[in-house]
Amino acid sequence: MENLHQNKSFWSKYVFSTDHKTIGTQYMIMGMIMAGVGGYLAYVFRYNLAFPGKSIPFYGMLGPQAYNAFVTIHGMIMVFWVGMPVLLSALGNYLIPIMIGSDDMAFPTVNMLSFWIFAVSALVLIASFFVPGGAFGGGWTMYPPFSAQGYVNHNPNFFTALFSGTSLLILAVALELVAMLMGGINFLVTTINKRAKGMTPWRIPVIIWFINIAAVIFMFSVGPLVAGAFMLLFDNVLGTGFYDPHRGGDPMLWEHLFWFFGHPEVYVLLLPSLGVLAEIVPVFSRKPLFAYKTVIYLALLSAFLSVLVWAHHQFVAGIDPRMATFFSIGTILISIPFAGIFLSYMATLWGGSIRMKLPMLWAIGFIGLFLVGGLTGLFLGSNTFDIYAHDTYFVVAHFHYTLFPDIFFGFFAAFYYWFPKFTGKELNAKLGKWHFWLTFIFFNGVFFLLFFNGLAGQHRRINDYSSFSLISREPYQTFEQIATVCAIGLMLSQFIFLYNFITSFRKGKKAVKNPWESTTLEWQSDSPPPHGNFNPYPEVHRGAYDYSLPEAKEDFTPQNVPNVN
Amino acid sequence: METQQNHLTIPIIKIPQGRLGMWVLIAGELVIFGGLICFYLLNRIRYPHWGDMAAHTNTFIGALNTVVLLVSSYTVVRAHQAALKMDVAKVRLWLSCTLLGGILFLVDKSIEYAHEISEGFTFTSPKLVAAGDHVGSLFWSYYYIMTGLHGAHVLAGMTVMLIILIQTRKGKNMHRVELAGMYWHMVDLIWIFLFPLLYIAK
Amino acid sequence: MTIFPENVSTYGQEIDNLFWLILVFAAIAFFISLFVLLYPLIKYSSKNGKRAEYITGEKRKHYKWITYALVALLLSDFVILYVEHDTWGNIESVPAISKNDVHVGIIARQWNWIFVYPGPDGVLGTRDDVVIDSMNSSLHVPINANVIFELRSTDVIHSFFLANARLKQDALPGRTVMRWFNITKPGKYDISCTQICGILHSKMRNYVLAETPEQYKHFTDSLYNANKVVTSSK
Amino acid sequence: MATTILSPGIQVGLEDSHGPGNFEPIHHSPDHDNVVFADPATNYHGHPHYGRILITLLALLAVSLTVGYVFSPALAIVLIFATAAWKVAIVMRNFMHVKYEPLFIFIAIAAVLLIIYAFFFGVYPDITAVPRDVTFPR
Repeated sequence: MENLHQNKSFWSKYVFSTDHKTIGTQYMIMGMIMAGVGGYLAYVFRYNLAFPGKSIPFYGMLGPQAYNAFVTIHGMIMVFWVGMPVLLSALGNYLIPIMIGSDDMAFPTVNMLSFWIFAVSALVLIASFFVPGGAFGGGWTMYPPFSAQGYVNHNPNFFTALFSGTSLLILAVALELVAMLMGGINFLVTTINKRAKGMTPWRIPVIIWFINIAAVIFMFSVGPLVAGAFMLLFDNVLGTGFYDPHRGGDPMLWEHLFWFFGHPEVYVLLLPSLGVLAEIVPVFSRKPLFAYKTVIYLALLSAFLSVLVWAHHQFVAGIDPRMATFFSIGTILISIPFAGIFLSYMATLWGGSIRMKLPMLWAIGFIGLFLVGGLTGLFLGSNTFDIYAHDTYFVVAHFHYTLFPDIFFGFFAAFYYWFPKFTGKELNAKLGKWHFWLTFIFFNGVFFLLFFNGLAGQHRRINDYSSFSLISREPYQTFEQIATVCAIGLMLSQFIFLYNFITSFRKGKKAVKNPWESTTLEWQSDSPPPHGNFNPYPEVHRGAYDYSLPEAKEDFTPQNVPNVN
Repeated sequence: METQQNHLTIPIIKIPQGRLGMWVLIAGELVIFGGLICFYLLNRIRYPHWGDMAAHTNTFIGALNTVVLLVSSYTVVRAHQAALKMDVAKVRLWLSCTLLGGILFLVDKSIEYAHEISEGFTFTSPKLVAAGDHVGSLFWSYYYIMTGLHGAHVLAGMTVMLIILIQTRKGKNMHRVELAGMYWHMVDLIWIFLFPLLYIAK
Repeated sequence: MTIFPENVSTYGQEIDNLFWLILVFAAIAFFISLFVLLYPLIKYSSKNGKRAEYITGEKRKHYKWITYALVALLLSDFVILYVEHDTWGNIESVPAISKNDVHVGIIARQWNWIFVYPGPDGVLGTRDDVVIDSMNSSLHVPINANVIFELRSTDVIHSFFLANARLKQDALPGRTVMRWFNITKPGKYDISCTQICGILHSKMRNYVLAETPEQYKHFTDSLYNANKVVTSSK
Repeated sequence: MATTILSPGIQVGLEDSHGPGNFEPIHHSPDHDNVVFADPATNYHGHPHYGRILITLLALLAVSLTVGYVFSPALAIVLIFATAAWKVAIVMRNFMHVKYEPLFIFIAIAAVLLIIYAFFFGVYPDITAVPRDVTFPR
């Protein structure tokens, strides 16, 4: 069995690999590349917003069509090609087998196929920039009829309709969803079937629980969108009328099915990085996670509620006003489980012995920023205030305050925490601190002032505000300029991270096996873990968070330690 | 290495890996078809006119297809029964019967499609659109996308079945008979709902 | 600098007040949470050399604090819901059209707002309706009167946003939405489209011109005279 | 190559995955959490009468085809979908062997149906309450 994997060619070892660690790394690298693309798009349109009509360095002049396309694809990339692969797939692939004490995923070949479908979907997305007419420019929500005009615009040529920006975007999203579905099946089966001996449900680390709950939410909410995406594609290339009101269809149907997936998707992105926090906070406060079981029950509750809140994105779309009240109640109810989870992390800090190492810094930054994002959600969850705030920069600032900490702070926390495990090398902590503080300050610089722009009535996805007297005046234009300068600073400070990553990877100090003195199983393996992860396979004797047990001498007791003394 | 593998890991919920994966896949597929059926139902309630359109579907062929799928579900479960007894000849016999059922289903479906298309009811139904009957044309769009997606699943199930038929020639991979069977049952289940929706309720 | 643009509608103040109410709740929650997050970083730093306590949080005396916080959050949520509920009903339900009210049609198109005045008979959908279809045109409305509008779209989804009146409503093709506003101060206010709708989305701006009833009467009279329907049959 | 017993008489190799975690007979561990659900592998005894089940299904099909001619349309539709649901239940229970599976499979399938229902419930007023006549003046 084992020597099958030893002497392999470069291609089967690093490219078409079925090893979960390689696939996780592939997902992570792919996500980072796509984050670069998304960041570049953000730089271009942010520059345009601050200095409209000026030529943009490294791009040139930005027309309205290109602006719309950039805004759209930026959102698409950051959610589907950065958030999903990095948080769900990379962390899930890398961590699930090793944290439950197994050698690999349940279906390694399916796992490899999942990554390559994902890679193809990324290529299709990028290709959509280079077809005649450019990429789709109608918002990442792809509301028809705007997104269903391919057949009319390209009539009667089937192939130009198929190779238009709109159709390619729909295809790319469909492929991406298929890839993630395959990954999700793998995660669930692996977690249920391949746990080490003694790894009972209530001994599984929270991150594994959360990734699996996220996979379940994703699988159960994505179905209508998969069917609906095919219908939209047929509207585009064959001229059916599923969403065309003149043909008996209804664009409202798409809004519903998109957000029926789109809102649970937010929790799919949020839960894995909440799991990362649940690993980091106890390790660095040397204390068990506060109310471990309750945290998992709360996550299950939020998974249930997540499919009952979607229409709060449509409060002003003309839905039934009574349903709006229903969804408003659902929205404020779902704040309760997430508030509970965050409070449990904060409670973990109390009475601990806190080590302010780098991963902890990112985790605290995450909680602090997400607090702002979550509390501004109160404004938007209230359907009445949403009449005013909907589709303004208030919404933009709000969801960047939730998704940026979620995707990037969550990822960086995980990265700085598990880097010694991934590579066996130590990162440069000083550069890491610079990276954190610059990211933290610049991020606030970008988005905090935009709340005020939004409250002044500045709406989204406008490339040139000069038509609107209310918002093209001071100080809102200055706020835009501050945001743009900070955004450029934010992107530049990521190069510190890149430099740190590469130099530490190549000639960093060798890391010890368990540098953070953690209890979970992955730290009991070598760094980096060999193929098969463990030798011998561990047997689990205790929960994942046995820090500072009163009867133990050390302040951490790994999961595979049978007796404390 | 092997001794480690055998005694160190035990599944906590005792269900074989392949079957568990198949269940998760089936749950995912059911949501896709469930969503589609939801869209159809909502529009069916919205447009009573769809009843007139549904009258053009051929109930006889639909019912025949239901019988074919139910019988092939029976044959595939017999194949699974034979697989439990490691009876290679019977497994192959029953699997072939199931494949035959799949072929019958697709032939039936093609005859039906050909008939409908000759009447002018196609995916976009230009004839109806020209007559101003947009709502009726929407019915046929839904009809073709639902039956078409289902037909694609029949085809996928048949492909899997064929591969397993070849693999079981030497008695290998007998446990996969059950997995293919589960997928085939799911195809059957979806048809059980599509049949009354598209053919009977007029 | 004020946070909101000037409010000119009857229900705008309620939305502004709602904002301040939620802000109070959010600010309290924010500062308490920030304290709970940052204080232990100093108090329980490992530099103090004290060993961490073993608290699993399963005991009542530990988790009761979280329960209190969640109950407080839930209560404040429901207070917000209770306060906003009337405003929501007020904005979303259209009052019955009385004689003083103005009934107009607003049609969104790529990339312009088209205004339909009801004509001398005051009823929309009749032959004497007057359609104003030009870029940068204004919708004339009288102040202190309910303006009830039927919102439609002819091509893609648009969204009618009148920031000064705190009103936003999407225009979906295929359905007609009725909403209303009542402007209390004369002036010229931007109408903008907030749903991305194509290349000239950022140029899709028209105005609402709020006038005194006399000016409005004068405007409609001259408009209807200029667009007189010769055969006044329906 | 380790082989394990899946269910009576079936030899399962480890082709589906390398390494541990594939199925094998129960070790009753002292830890009670380990034995949450009944073991389906041992539950495959007995000979279900698949032929009889098929006849039931065909009879139900005949019922659903004929009720339309017997009862009023409203009642007929209810009966047709009731028989469809019954058929689905029979197929899942007997052919797909849900009755031998652990409870959580049943819960997962039920959750799928519940979620689809939630979607239907949320969308219903917006799609169906639109005026029936959709001809729209251009």
